[in-house]
Amino acid sequence: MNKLALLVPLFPLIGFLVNGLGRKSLSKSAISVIGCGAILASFAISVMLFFDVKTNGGTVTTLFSFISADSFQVPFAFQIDQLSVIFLLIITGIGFLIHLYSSAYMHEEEPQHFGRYFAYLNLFVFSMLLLVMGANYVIMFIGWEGVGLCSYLLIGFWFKNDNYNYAAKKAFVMNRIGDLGFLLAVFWLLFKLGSASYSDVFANVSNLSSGDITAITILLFVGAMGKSAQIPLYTWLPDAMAGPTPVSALIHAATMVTAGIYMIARSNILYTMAPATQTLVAIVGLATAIFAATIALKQNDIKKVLAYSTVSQLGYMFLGLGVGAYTGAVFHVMTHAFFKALLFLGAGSVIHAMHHEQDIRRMGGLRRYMPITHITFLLACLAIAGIPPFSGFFSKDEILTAAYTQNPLYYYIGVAGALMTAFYMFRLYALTFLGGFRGTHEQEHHLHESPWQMTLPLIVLAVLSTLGGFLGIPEVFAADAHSLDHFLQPIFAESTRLAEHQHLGTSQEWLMMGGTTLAIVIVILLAVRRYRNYRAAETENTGVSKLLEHKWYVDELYDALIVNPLNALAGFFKNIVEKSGIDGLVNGAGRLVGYGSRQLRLLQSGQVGNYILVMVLAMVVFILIWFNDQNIMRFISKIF
Amino acid sequence: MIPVLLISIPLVTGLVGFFLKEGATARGWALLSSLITLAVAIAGVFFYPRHQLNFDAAWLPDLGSRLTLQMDGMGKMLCLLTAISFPVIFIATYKNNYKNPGSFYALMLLSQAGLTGVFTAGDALLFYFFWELALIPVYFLCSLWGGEKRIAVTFKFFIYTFIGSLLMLTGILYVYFHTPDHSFSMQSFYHTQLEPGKASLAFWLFFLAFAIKMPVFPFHTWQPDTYEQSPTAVTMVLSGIMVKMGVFAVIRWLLPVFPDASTSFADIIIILSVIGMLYASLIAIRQDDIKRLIAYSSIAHIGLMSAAIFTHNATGLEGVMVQMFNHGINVIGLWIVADTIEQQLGTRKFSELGGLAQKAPALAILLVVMALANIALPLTNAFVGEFLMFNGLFQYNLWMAAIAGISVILAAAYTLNMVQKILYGSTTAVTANAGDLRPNVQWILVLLALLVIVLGIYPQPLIDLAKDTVAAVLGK
Amino acid sequence: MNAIIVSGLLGVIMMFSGIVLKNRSAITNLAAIGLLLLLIANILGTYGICTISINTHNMLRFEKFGMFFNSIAFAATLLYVLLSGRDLERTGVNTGEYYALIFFVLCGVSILSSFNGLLMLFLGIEILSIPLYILTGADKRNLRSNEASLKYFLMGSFSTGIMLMGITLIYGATGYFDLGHSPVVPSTGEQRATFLEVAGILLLFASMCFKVSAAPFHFWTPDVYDGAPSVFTSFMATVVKASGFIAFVRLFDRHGNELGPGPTWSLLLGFVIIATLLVGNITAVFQQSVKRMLAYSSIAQAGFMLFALYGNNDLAKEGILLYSVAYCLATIGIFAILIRMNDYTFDGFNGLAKTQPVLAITNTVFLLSLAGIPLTAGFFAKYYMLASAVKAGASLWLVIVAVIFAAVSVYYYFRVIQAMYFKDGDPATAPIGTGFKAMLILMAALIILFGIFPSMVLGAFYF
Amino acid sequence: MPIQYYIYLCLTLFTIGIVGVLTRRNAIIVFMCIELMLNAVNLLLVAFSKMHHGAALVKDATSSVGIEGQLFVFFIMVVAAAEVSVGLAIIVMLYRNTHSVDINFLNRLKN
Amino acid sequence: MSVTEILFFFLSALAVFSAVMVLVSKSPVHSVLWLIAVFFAISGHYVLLNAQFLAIVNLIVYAGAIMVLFLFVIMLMNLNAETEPQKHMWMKLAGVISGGCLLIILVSMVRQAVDLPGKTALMKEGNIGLIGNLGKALFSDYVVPFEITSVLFLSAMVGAVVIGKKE
Repeated sequence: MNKLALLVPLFPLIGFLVNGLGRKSLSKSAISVIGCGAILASFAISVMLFFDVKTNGGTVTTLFSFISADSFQVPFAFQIDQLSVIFLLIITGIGFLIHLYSSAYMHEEEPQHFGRYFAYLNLFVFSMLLLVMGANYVIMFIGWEGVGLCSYLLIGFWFKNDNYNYAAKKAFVMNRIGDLGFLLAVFWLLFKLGSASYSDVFANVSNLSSGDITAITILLFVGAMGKSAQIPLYTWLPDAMAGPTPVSALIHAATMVTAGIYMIARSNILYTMAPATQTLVAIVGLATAIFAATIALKQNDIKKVLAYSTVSQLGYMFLGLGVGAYTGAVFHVMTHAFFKALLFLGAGSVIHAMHHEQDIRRMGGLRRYMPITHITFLLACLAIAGIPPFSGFFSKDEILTAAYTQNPLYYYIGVAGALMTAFYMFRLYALTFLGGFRGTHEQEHHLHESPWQMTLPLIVLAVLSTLGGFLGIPEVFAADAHSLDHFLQPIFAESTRLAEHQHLGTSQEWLMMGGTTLAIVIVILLAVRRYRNYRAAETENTGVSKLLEHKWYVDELYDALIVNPLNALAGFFKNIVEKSGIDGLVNGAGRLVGYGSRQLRLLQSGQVGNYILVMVLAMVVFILIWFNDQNIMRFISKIF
Repeated sequence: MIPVLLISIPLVTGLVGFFLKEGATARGWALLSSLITLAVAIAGVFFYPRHQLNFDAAWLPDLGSRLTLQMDGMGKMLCLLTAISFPVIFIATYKNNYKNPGSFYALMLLSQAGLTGVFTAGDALLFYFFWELALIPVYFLCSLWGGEKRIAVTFKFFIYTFIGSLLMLTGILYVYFHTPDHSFSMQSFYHTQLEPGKASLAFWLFFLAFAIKMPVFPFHTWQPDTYEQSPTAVTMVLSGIMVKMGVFAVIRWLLPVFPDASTSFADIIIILSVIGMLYASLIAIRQDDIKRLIAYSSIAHIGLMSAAIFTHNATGLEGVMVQMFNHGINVIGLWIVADTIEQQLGTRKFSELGGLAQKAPALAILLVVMALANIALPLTNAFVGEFLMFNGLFQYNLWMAAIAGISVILAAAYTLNMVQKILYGSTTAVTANAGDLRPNVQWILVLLALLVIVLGIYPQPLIDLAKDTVAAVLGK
Repeated sequence: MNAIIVSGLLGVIMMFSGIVLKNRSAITNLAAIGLLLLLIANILGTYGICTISINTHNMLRFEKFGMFFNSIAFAATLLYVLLSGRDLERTGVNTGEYYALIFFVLCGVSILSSFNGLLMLFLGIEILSIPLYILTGADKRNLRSNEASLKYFLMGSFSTGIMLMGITLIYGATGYFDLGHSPVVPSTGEQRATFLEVAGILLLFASMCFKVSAAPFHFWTPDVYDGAPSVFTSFMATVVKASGFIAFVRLFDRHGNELGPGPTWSLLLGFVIIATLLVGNITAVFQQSVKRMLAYSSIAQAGFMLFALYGNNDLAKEGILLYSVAYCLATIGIFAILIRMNDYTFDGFNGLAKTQPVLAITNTVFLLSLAGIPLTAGFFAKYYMLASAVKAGASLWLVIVAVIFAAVSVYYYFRVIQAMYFKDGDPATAPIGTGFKAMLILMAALIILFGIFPSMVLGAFYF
Repeated sequence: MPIQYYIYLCLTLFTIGIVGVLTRRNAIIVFMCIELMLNAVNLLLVAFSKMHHGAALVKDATSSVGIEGQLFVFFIMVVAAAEVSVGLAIIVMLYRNTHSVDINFLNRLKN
Repeated sequence: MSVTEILFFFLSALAVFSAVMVLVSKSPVHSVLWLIAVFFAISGHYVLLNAQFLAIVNLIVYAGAIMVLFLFVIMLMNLNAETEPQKHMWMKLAGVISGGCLLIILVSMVRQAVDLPGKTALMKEGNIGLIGNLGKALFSDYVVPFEITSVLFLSAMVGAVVIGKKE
């Protein structure tokens, strides 16, 4: 089976090359067949790998020695184990669906750009597969940066629009900030352990001091913050919605942004041994969850709402990681992948139908025109809101329960976030699908359900969103029914052994679940009621609403605090320091010579008398030097 | 014999080149010469036994200087880089018309001879000779075929570097008189013990020359102007190979000769280098000119190299050497793109460019690949070098690595800025009628891009080449 | 002795040649043949063949060093006559007399390269100087030439007075005029027993500084070099100056004496060297006339040659010879080209590379050599100077200052190169023959040859 | 006579010569002052010669030590005569062209 | 105080006074005459030092030939006091001061010289200054420089011809 693993990234790579090089000659259908087929093939092999892992456990395949430097070795190796295979399935599975969806969604593009799009998408899958399959942090980093690149390329896919390009650049640069942290962590590991391979690192954790571990984990977490859009590095993600919607679904919801979760889950032993970092992770996650949720409450762009929702959900996952619920976090990654991909695809379907209108205030009543989209979207909303028995309920509940055992405060804040989630999701739902149509007449005329390539993925994902939760049935429902937990057990066993896990009483757990669910239902009803028959308000928002609508002015704050000062500094360097300062000194030396030249020339007065006078004085000076040599020497030696 | 051939082929063909009047003949002659050199270099690096790579003959017996040429791993790598670069440059600029083509190509070949000499010299005086031999043709090239402000700018460049090399000569002299056997040979220099105070003075004399050449902040101000004003073929030589002379020289002639001084001054130099990285990166962000941007970007990259050298860390040094090769490839690729744009559109200003991705997709893709290499994206060649260098820097000092790392972020910012301003957005008046790459340029860029990626995926051969030099340098 | 006698005789012959030969170029040819004879005679003398031997009563001492320098000086003069002979003929009617004076100067050169006592030094310097006063004023109608001549004469006589006072004080202190007895090597500061001698040495030193135009005794140089007819400036700035240095070096040679150059001596010389380099290089930067720039550059070169005194060891002696060769070749070449230019300003050279590529390329080689760029003889010349200083334990700072000034010198030398190559213009030149070009190419080739294999010159010195 | 007396006298004369060179503008007078300097040197040489001679006589009554000093003076006089002929010729030449012997007007060559 | 001393001081005073007068005389002719007076005083010193040959040569060559030459030139140019404008005052001052500095510093060196006190110049006695002895030395040991001075004279002669000859 080892060799099989190689095929998983190989297919997307081939797809990338073929589509990239042949984008001018291949027809659109050929391109989509190649693009989708490559991912489908990967998916098929991933499934085979899954079963293989299930029976035989994880394996490591070394391809060749990537870097063999003086003090360390970095093999180019893949590790297929329980954790990575789960991610493989998510990536290739959902990836395939989104590819399929894209083949219709992007059909208006010219063949050349169509080919480019699929090439990028395949390249993305390839990078993402590298990220999760890598057997060491360096390979993970390669994938890590690779997905960043693809994200950049895809956000700026419509490169004629400068705003999109800025968004793309912002995404890349902010990711790089995180990447720096990641890189430093890798250096730290290499420095201390001489290896970055998971097996070596985790086996030798005991050789690291607790300070080292804390630092490494924090640095890794910085990397995760960037990639997974956590405070303070989250602002790129909403802007990344500039890309085509399937891209948002694939990259900025289902896969890439969960790379941070994967990385921390992968390094769970390190984190478990660094409680301080864990607390940090939990707090940042929770803060992000709440913060993004508040912003999502007041967004009017359909994709922006989903984007902040993603940020918020990612926050939950980090909360889960922070409280040691690694399985829960991975579980939530999975369910979130289902329903968030579904939401985005649904949104894409809507946007497609609305001819690239994204403002939900100008939608409404779409359920009549787009039944499949409507139903699937509703299911997804229920899933994300956490209504049992939809998938989101299970995963979110697992995280929150774990959070309660750590600190009840986490739980309460988390629940507050969940309520907000329910509210804004159903606000979105109500504004889009309920009530009457608020767009232009022309738009109304063109409203239609999407083609099968788009609806099929919606349906599949809807099924997954609805039923996916049953992979992880909590203990209280049925003992030993958490199949995901069992599957992942080898990965987290060490952490589980190290960490003391309290268990809540069954009744308390029931109570919490019931209470929360009830509250969520009430919130949903409120939201639907309030926004069902929405009329655009003339008055501007004020107070907190305005603050929320403007995303707490964080972008502006960053501009004022970091971007602008840096730009000003750069300008100062460029125009003042470089020109007048350093180059000024260099040229000044030249000018000094010139000045000296003009002055010294005056000594050459042309008068014999003056010449001889200087000669006479020089002789006097010679004699004086002769008699004061020691003083002069002393003076000179003082100078130098 | 190989190094002798590597030097003498361009030298002789260069001298012949002065008498060629026809543009096509001169071009063909130069290309032929450089291709033969490349063949010899490849043969030498990969196929010949070690003793073929060394050469020793009497030169100035009464001065203690011999005509010693040698190729160790680093020498091989840089000779190979030089040998690859020149045909690449010639092909990429094949269509550029120069007045006095014979002299142009002749001077180019002479500078190649000088550069190869620098990389192979095993004798300090010989090293100094080649060091200047490489400089003087470049001075004439820049001054004769450069931009509007060429005379003043290249003159500044010349005097600046000349001061540096004279100071180095002083240092060489000083060390020479303290060698046990009064010899200029590298081995004698390596085995010289100097008293600490004098050693530090001599160290700075050497370092200043190298720092100006590399250039290390704050000795860099000649560089953007010179790059901007030089004809692009020369700029490629300057930034692709010539700056490596400085880096090379530090590794070959500074660290092993002044082990103590270079340890004790490591902090200062690393701090300067790191400041330079950030400083140059920040300036690059605000540039509106492709050439100047690449120039500042190059300063930042070189800053990392010089910082990594002075960590005295084997990993870092390996990284530096790998990066010397890789940076050469990448920056030449970037210059080719810059030259194409300038030749085609007559401007280098970002404010006048835009939307080239629509008009010139091939250029767009290749520029993006080169740009990604410039920001050291993994699986491009630059990543490996930077990874190793940062690693070395990290082992030296965590905070230095962290601060230097900021330049990685800034690099992404300015490089993508460049990509965006050139390729994306809507077309402007200048770019509305732009065409795509000419075939010769395109194929050369494809070749470079392939090198970028292949060396990014499988860098081990380069690292292996570096190993013996590292051992020799740090082994003293 | 050959050199002294033959040059004196040739001088007399040239004196009368004007009467016999009416064709001026015939006189030039005669002079060239004479110089060749002189060169041969000297080389023979060097190897002890066909030597006229006269009991000089220890007044003169013939060593390989001096004899070899004679050969260099004669060869340089020969090149000079071959290159600039035609221009010399145009300077005035007295062609034969000019050549006679040149031969008398060479006689002085030969004396200075072999003097063994202050009396012969004094006589040699006078024989060297008096013809030069006249040659400087050779362009009689030209006020600049007149002025230069008078300035040179007055200041030269003054410095003679200083020198004589110095010699007298040394004599008073030691009772001898010759180097064998008189410890003319300056003693260290601690040995202050012979203050009289110290004063004498310092005065002697000052006057020698004057002769080699070391600052601050250099003031005559720019004015005289500028005012004199260019043909004679070329000769003065090269052969004469180099022989001044040979005399200087021989005078202050260690000479088997146990008293080495002490710290005080180094200090004093250091000041003079730095001042000379400063004045020469810095003032040259802003000159508008190439000729005047060359005058300042000769001061700057003197600053470097003074390192031979500073080093005062084998390297220094070898170096000063090499320096003479390099400097004479380059300067004679540049002046030969300059004389053919109608406009002596830098702008006058604009675009020379297009109209006269051979002149431009050879001129470039000469300038590069003066600037001390490797692969030219000038590099090794400077190299030896610095090396001798470092070997003698000079403070590195002094050497650093020197190399920084060497870099400054690049500025003004390269201005000429820039004018020739990078600027457009149509420089007017006097007609230029093939022979002239061939000579220039020969000289440029020699410079490069010596730049790659300096041992060729020095080997001849040793064997 | 104590030798210092001669030294002081000659240095004084020498300095007066120098001061003359520095303060006068007439080229001929300047030249004359230089001659004065030479004469001061001559006198000092003779005095030294007699000093050394006197010292040598104590040891050897037939000594001719010191004669070289007087011969040197002879050579100085010879050279001075030659110099004067050339110098005056130059001055006359200048006078013919400019009708002045004022060295302060000699400033066509400067800077 | 012996006669020699009196003569010495008298001649010294005369020499210095005349030398100063050379400087301060307005008329060039006066300067020449004062200079001749200096030469006479110096010749007197030579006589005192028993250097008779030099005393005579000094008178013949300097006072007789050279100074006459000067006089001729001055007469030829018809120079008089009014034709020479005075130098600037500060220039004169600078000249005097720097000359004075040189004198002071040289004198101070002489005064510090430890080996000088006690040394005297032999007056009247000693016969090295006699023409016979000088001649013998000149034509034996000093024949080479003597011959070489001929080159000097030749060049001076050629020079005078070159300069003086009308073109």
